[in-house]
Amino acid sequence: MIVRVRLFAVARQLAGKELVEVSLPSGGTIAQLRVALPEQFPALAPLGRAAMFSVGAEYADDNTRLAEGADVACIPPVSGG
Amino acid sequence: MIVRVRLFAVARQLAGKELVEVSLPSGGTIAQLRVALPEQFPALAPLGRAAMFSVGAEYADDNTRLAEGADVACIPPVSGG
Amino acid sequence: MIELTHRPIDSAELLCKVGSNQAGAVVLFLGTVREMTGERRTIALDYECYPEMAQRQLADLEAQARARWPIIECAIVHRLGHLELGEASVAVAVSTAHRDVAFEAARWLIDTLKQVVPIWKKENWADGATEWIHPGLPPEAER
Amino acid sequence: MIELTHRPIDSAELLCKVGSNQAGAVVLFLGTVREMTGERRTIALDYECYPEMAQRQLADLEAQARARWPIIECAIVHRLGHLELGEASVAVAVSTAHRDVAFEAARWLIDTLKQVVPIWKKENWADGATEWIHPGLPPEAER
Repeated sequence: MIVRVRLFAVARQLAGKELVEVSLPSGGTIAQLRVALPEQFPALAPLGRAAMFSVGAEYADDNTRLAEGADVACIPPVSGG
Repeated sequence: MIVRVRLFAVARQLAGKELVEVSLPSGGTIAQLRVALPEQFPALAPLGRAAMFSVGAEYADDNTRLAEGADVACIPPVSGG
Repeated sequence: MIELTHRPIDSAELLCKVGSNQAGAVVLFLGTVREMTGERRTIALDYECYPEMAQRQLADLEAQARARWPIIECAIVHRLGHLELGEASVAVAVSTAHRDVAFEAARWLIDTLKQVVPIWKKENWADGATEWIHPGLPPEAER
Repeated sequence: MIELTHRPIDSAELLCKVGSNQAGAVVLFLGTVREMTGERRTIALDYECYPEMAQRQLADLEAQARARWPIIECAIVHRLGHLELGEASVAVAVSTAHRDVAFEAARWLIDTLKQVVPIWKKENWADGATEWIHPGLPPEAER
């Protein structure tokens, strides 16, 4: 399946776009997305394991299963305040 | 000697005046003033030992010696803020 | 900067005064006139002070805080006279490079001000009674 | 009350919003754009956020704080876009009956906001470089 992942801040800058489409096995998890993202978009490798992910605008842990069309975002370490 | 003592808040209210003149032995201390004040102005007895005293607009301890004409005030427990 | 004033405290002006390009954090504390004390209703407060001594004590508080923490700007203002519900009786504003220090210094300043500065408040209770407040003295009724 | 805004933060308005006759204490925290970070000079910051999620996270922070402390009013505002030196990027204002809670809740809100809300700042360094700030990631130069 294809999962569209929104990118912010340095992630967007590294990828050069706001949204990337990542191929994942059907029913794949955030943990699998974590591995697939830098494989399919090597520019994002510098994020390492520091980025979090959200699904439906809420933080999602590594076990969260993804569906095609899910609202997924990559959340690099935040620096608001 | 005579020491003039400024009164504030409930002390002024109890005494019914802003300033009282207290007789003290020459070279008397704040400790002696503490005893003399309610003796000579029984209306001030409710202050008990809770009041502090100042000399020259600074807190003064019980050992501080007073001179005639000293700028003395009775400082009941404060409640600013 | 310290001030004893009979006029309403202008918080926006204080925030301007402590603002700085070197500051990453500003903490402002306001003490405001609260209606209820336990079950008892206040309609207004009156504050008085021993002016010369309160001025010195406030200046000393600012100096002590500056000696203890890397404060950029500091403002302490206490209102005097008659205050209605909701009005600010005291304001402490501190600017610092980092927020830990701003919180710590502002907290210390208001705590210490309440312990040492010769300022007193008189409650104007809703039942018509008035009462000078002196922590540690028994309530007027029992004196 | 929470807000994400591209306009300058109006602290006086926030203080009005959290004011209450039931409050004895108000604590306002402002985060402001600091010129120096160690030896490095900033000329401006740019903030961006993930809007839907930042909004939710801020609302959740307010709800958590209200569940944990007896807060009367609470306002959290984060600025977005381009900020000059000295401008406020974030404001947290809390009113409570007593000051302990106001200090504690305001401190917790800003600490937690900085950890969890998806907002990011980009430094515009005086040497012309720009850099997204991501605590825990190596500086851009070393990536």
